[in-house]
Amino acid sequence: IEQMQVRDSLRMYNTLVERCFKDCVESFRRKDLDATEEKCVQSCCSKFMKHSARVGIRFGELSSEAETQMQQMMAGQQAGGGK
Amino acid sequence: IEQMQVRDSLRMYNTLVERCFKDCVESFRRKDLDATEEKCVQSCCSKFMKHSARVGIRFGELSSEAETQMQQMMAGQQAGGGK
Amino acid sequence: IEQMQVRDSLRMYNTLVERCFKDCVESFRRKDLDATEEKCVQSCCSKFMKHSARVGIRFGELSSEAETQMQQMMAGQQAGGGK
Amino acid sequence: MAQQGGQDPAAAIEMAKQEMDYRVALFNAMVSSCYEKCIDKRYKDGELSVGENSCIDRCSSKYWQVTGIVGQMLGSQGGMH
Amino acid sequence: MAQQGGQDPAAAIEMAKQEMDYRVALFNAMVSSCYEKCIDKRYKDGELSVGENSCIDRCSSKYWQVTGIVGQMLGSQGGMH
Amino acid sequence: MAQQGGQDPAAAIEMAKQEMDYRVALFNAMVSSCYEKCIDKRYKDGELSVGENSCIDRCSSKYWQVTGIVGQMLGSQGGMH
Repeated sequence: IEQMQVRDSLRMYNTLVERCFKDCVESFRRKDLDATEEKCVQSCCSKFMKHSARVGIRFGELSSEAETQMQQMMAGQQAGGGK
Repeated sequence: IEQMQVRDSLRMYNTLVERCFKDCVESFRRKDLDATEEKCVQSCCSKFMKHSARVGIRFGELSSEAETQMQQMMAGQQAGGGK
Repeated sequence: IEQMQVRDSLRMYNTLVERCFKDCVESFRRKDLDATEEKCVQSCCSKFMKHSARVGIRFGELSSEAETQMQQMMAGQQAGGGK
Repeated sequence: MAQQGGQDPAAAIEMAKQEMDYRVALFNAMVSSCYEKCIDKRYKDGELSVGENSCIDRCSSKYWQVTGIVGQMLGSQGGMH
Repeated sequence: MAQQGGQDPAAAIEMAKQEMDYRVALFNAMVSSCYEKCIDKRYKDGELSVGENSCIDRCSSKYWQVTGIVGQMLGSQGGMH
Repeated sequence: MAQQGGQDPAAAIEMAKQEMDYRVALFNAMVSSCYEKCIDKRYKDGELSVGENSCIDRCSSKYWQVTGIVGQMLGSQGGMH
């Protein structure tokens, strides 16, 4: 489990780097990021993390709704099966 | 092997969901899919599965052709090597 | 380690095939590659391998720079911690 | 009982691991799909706008519904069990 | 004989597993690449048209040929063995 | 000392393996990101032009800097350790 968390945070890290680099860095006239690019990468990171957290909350809600429905359905089937 | 099949069918499931969501769902004014979106997802799934099956057949043919060629080549090399 | 190298060269192989197919093959009127497509795939492969090698060199340089900096920082912290 | 209630504990652990992997993959796909659909890529600041937030909620809900439809379609073809 | 006919059965199994993984990855890449190239994304219905079907056949064939060229290119550089 | 200097050798090997995997993933992502940004896809020949070569160098450097910024951002949120 711990290892999965490490793996997932590394995965998120890589995803963030790829995405924010792609969206923020367009010019290759210099070898260092300029202030605008740096700021963009920070905003991109921040937005992605907030986005990911919000999807996480919704995902949790949807999962537990689905589980409840599943249990009701199975209970219904068992009752039906006993007829 | 059984586990690989489970893994692959889960992989296909995820691929299908991602692709059909991307191609079919454009509007986020409501929280439920409308009839057009639902129909689109169904057609998308159906097309993807048929596509995947057809590629599978071709892949099998090409693989066995290649294997035959390989065997002929190796047989040829061995004969050549014995000269 | 050896297995990782095999895995990585297979990964690179797949990446190359996907990319060069995508960039070079546009027409499906025939079932065989024409001379232009074949030439394009070869150039694409060659460019990708050279690109990948160059990024590899830079990656090595950047990694060892970072390691040196890290060691200096840790040495600095230890000295600071001993105050 | 047959396949599901298998007696082999190693297989059960493997099953649970795959279930977990699948949920992680589903979540990650939902994150990137909804990011593509909802987020303004100009990155003026690091906050989500009101519009982005409500788009994320609806997108998550619709994405989930798509998993349901796809599951049914695959199930009806014997692709899943 | 050296590397190929190795005596270690675990290594042989691992080798076979990688060969299998590679074929699965190749097939999956072929599926998505040809989907991109051949399929009309308007999804009016769930059937493949005649044009799509013949495109799939040619695409599969061309994709396979590309694997051959790439294999030769990598092989000539000592990248593969 | 706690977590980092763990006594369990299996965990240490696993840690090293993950570190390695991470570096490989980082390198692969850098290769494709810079390929997208720098390489002319018309493939007139198999050589990299002067412009492409210098773009690759700058791109690698900027990509590396982005990993630094992202690392800091994740670290400050307790997302990494």
